Amino acid sequence: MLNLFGLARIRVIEKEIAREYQKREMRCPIHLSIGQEAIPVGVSKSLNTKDYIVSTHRCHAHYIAKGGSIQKLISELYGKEDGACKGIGGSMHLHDKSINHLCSIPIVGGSIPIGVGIGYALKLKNKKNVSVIYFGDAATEEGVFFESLHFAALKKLPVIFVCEDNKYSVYTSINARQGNRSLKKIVESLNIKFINTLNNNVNDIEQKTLQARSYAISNGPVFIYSKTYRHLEHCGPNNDDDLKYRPKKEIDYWLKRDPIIIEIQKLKKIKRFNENKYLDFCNSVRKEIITSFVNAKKSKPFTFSKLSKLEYAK
Amino acid sequence: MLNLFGLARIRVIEKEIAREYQKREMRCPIHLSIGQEAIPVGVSKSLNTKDYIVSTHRCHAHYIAKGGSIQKLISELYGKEDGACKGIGGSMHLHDKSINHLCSIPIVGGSIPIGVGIGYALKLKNKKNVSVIYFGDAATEEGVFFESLHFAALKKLPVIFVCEDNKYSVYTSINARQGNRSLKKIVESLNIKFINTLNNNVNDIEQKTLQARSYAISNGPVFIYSKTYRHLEHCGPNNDDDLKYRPKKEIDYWLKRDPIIIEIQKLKKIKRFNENKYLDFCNSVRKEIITSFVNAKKSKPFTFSKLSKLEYAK
Amino acid sequence: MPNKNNLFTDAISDAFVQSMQKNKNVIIMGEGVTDPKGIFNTTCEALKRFGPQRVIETPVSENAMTGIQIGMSLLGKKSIFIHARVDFSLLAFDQLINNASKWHFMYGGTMNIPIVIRLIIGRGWGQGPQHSQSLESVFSHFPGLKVVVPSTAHDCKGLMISSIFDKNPVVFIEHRWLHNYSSNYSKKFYKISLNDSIGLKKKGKDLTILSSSIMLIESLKVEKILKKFGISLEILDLRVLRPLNLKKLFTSIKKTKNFLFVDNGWKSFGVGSEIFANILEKKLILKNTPVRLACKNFPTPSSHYLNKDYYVTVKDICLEVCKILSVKKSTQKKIIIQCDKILSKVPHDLPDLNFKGPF
Amino acid sequence: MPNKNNLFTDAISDAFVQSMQKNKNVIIMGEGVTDPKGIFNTTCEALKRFGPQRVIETPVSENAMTGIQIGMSLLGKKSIFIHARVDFSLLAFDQLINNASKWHFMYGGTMNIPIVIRLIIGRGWGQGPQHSQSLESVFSHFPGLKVVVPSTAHDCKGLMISSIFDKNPVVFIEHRWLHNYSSNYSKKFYKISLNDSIGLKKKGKDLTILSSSIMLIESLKVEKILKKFGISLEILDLRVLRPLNLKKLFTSIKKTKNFLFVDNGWKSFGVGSEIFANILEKKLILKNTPVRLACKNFPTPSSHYLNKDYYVTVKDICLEVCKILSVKKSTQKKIIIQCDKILSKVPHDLPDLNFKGPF
Ligand SMILES: Cc1ncc(C[n+]2csc(CCOP(=O)(O)OP(=O)(O)O)c2C)c(N)n1
Ligand SMILES: Cc1ncc(C[n+]2csc(CCOP(=O)(O)OP(=O)(O)O)c2C)c(N)n1
Ligand SMILES: [Mg+2]
Ligand SMILES: [Mg+2]
Repeated sequence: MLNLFGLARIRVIEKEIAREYQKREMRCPIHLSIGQEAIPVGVSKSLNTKDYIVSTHRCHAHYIAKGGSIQKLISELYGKEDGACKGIGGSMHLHDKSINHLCSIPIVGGSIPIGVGIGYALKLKNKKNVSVIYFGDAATEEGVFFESLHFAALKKLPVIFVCEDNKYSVYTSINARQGNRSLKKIVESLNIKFINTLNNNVNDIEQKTLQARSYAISNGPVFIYSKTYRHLEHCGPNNDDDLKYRPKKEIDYWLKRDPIIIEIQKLKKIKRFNENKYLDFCNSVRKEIITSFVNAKKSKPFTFSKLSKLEYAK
Repeated sequence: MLNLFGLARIRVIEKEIAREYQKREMRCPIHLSIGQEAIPVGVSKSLNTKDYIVSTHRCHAHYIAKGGSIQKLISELYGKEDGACKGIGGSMHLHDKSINHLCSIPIVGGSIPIGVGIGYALKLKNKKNVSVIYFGDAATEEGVFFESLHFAALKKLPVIFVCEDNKYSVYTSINARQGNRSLKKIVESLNIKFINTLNNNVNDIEQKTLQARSYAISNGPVFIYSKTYRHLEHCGPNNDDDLKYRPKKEIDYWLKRDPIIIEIQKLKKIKRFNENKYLDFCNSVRKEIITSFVNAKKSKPFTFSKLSKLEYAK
Repeated sequence: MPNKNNLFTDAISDAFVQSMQKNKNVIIMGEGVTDPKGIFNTTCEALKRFGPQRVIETPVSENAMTGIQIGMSLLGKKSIFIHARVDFSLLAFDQLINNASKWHFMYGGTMNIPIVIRLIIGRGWGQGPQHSQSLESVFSHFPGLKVVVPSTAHDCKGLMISSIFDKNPVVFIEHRWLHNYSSNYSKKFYKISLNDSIGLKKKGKDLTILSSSIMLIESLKVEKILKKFGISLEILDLRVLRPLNLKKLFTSIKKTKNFLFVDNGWKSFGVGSEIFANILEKKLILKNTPVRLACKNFPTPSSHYLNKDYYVTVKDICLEVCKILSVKKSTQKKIIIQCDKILSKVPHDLPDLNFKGPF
Repeated sequence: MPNKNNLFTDAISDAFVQSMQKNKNVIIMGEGVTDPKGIFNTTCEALKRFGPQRVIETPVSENAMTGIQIGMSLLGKKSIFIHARVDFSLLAFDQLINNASKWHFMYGGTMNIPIVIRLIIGRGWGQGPQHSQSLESVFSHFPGLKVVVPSTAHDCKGLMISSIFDKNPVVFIEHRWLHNYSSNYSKKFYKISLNDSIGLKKKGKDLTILSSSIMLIESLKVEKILKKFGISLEILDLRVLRPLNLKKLFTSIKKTKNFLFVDNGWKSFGVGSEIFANILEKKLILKNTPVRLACKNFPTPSSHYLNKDYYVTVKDICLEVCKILSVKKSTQKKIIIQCDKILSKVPHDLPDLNFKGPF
């Protein structure tokens, strides 16, 4: 049930954040990953702890799956000193150096070249690690996406590009933005190995990332593509299906293919699903996160007067 | 001999510019097109006069082939008021609205989205014309190249992208910059029709652009790719083969495939080459351009005091 | 007309709809312009009336889209491209600065680029360092650009219409916090000249405050507060930064002999720098040293604890005025109480209590 | 050591080679850094010694390359990325401004970005509007960046070494016309602090000139000319624009009580604006109105006829000093003759007679 636990851990945390957020004490934008957990869980399981990741505005799941500190995450949302960025960055800049999650950047496409740079440094230093770059479907429209893939391929860098295609950029469907182009062909045209994965299937994603990882270290960049779906609104804790920008049929289709449901079905099929254990696990996560809320509320904010000292590193 | 004349016209003008440039009276950078004439000649022959073109720092040939005023070109190089930009833009900003050559931009890749915008306006206005975008091999490394192709394909715009691959970006070989990626695949992956042409072969380029033109008007963007070679230095009137950044073998190969030599050989084969007529033609162009030099030298510079009025259009 | 509420956003919507009605070449482009929220409800009405051929959804490709705007303008299309945050426009600086700003000049006056780049300054609810930059001083450095920073619905509509029909590239910067302010504006089609940099918003005699956008609104609040204490402020709205015309400022300073500039962004190499340089060159005689009030000199912190003191507040402005005018301590105390009362009404990281997002 | 000529470019080359020797994480990247001309012969020696693994040719992809620099720096690589013209860096503003400048701050001080962006200002031989921008005031607006604008070989080397070993992103802007100037500099490895904004280049008593880069060199020429006429100038070199430390300027102005700023770029919202604002705030007492001399307020025209009067010349500076100090007309005439003599020696669109390009 390890994979299921991985998924559930993120799901419970995100749901608790959504619930707690309503109190308006976490006063920063949040881009929740509910529905999209399979990818970071699958990817992270196949990584070495010393592998690097970079992420986007929608960074919670990447951070949690890699093992980022929950307290630092929650305290960051509350804007406190013990947050990942001392409260300065907010929800969209999660990182945890201790697990080599180096940055999250909410400028679409902004972290892609940074991940490539990490890959380049790894290669120059002869390290047998990879740099994993998470991004959404919209990021593949930015020029810097193209430039970054081009450079990674040119230098054969140990980089894994992970595209989480949830079909939307805010409220805008991928069709309106990309028509019927094939991302696979684009990636392959740049001499980058393209790997499609089964939707929201942790196991498949894990297996393929494992292959991708060793391929990347010995041969150069790989692109993991995964379709997925977010359950809630683009930014915020609520459901926004009343806005009708996503067809009801489509929503229903994907809710049925919720990664957790898929995983539970799989486990049930092989008679490995232990409901009590699962509920216990969820409860334990719930407790952990609720403790984090409590701690975060008690934590102090960073001192304003010290901020100007952070303009420059000394 | 029409094609040959087209080539020779550019060649003679460029050579005369190179010769005259040594006097240091044309005081601006020049990026000559000697060796690369086949593409603009072939492309322009297949265009309607109302079709649009945009160009780069290496814009002389595009401008001349489309029918741009020679006097305006030369006067621009001399920095005079009757130049294309009144002397303000210089050699790298040639344009002639009367022939729908709307701009040349020396920022690599800079004119590509502009040409796409022209194509979009044509489409919105239901005009049956195309927008032709000339650029070099290095421009295909810029993010804006990717973004622009993507948008042109999305909106199925009547745009012809013309890539003149002369293998170098200043002194840097395409291999150092692009490795072994396939531009054809990149273009096709974006749902854009890719057409390769025979190196420096006007006739082939003309035929293919003709097809491309009608395809672009009814179906959307086309990409014409053409290998070619510049004979002189990147910027300036001289040969710089002493710098040895290009292999001797490569230079020899391409000098043998000079578009003018190819065209003369072709004409000779079918017994249509009339040497006297050719030399007469070259002489007449020489006279024309020498007259342009004389006129340009006599022309006045634009008035400095009027420049500040040009900050804004009124 | 969708301006029954007279919101700032209604004024923008109105400007769009009326301009599009007037001229069929006017179009709107941007990421999200056709979505259900329609850029804070400013493009919805235009979309409803003119359809997706004239309110055009675009891919997330900022630099190309700006170049495409330029190309379209060469064939007569007048487009407004919208960036939901100023910060995103940094991706388009090549096309905006290298091309659009210089075009008319570098082609010898043979062409011109009538485009609008509409930018929104983010603030509050943890927007943080990459979603709240206020870069009007940067744009204002470039010859060929016009830079508009409206603060009231009335000005906004008239300036937007002027921007759309201007022959030059106009950077139109509005502050997210102005969106829900309502103020009267005419339902007619009207223009406000872009040559009229400064609007006189309040007459006064003790001290001149010059500011733009949301800071102008804050300054107007200050004027009201201080009036009660016998301090008379003249409030000037710096609504066009380029071309810059400071005549009204000079006249005002000659009268009040005291000056405070309130900036939306950073002080150094900022808008106030240029204003102060002009004052020095004009040899204006001031009774007291003028002051530039601005955001603190670092990126915007996300945490509401930390950005509370990052932005200039009515209290900061009041205190600075008191300092300049050497207002008695006892009066200052009373003023502070007033300010604190006002500030306590709405959390500092929200423009108003109705503000729910999208953030 | 390749500094037998003590050229400005030799100083840069030296700084590179010695820094790369000192620390194996130092690398150079850019378009053309490995080509036969090696960015005006500043990277050739480094390439010869350290090879293409540390002097790295890159595709023409400015924005990604800047992001890649940032990423590499997170793993300890200290890279210098070179843009052959300032103008090309506009393509990289997203990474440079949104990311590099804010990184240390927005990640709560947990990381830092030790990178150098080396930019070259083009001028002359028809460079024109898109190859000659001088945007130091724009960079200087952003918290988190350091901005260095050296003018002599000695300063250049020391400042470059400091920039390379600084823990923050440094924008290092050099002027193309300085390249062939030679002046003594030490062959040792030495640093000049980036906190030391201003260098005192000449002591004087009648008037203070502050300027940077090539305009500092022109100001030094002016000092020599005017000395002969009994006018004593104090010349200050503004070599670091951010962090800005104007103490030496204030001291100097307190002494001379006259001030002239000479800019490399445009006046409005430019470097001089910030300087003037500081002077006004400092309440310095000036005998005469200070002046900002700058390029004319439009993009650079390509034509040599037209850019002749676009840039500030020694003559412009001399005349402005004369105006400020009310120098007698008869003396002014003599000064003009001197200036014209100097200006006639080299065509105005060339830095010197040896200048042959690449342009
Ligand atoms: C350069 C830039 N342009 C626009 C935005 C506004 N924006 C924020 S998130 C977002 C959508 C991104 O979509 P995608 O990359 O698919 O990620 P998702 O939110 O679906 O996970 C956009 C357009 C931005 N942050 N940065
Ligand atoms: C954005 C940008 N980066 C770098 C340069 C410097 N530069 C001028 S021309 C050139 C080479 C362009 O090569 P290519 O596009 O192949 O055209 P070619 O000169 O070969 O015709 C470069 C890199 C530039 N002008 N603009
Ligand atoms: Mg998405
Ligand atoms: Mg080339």
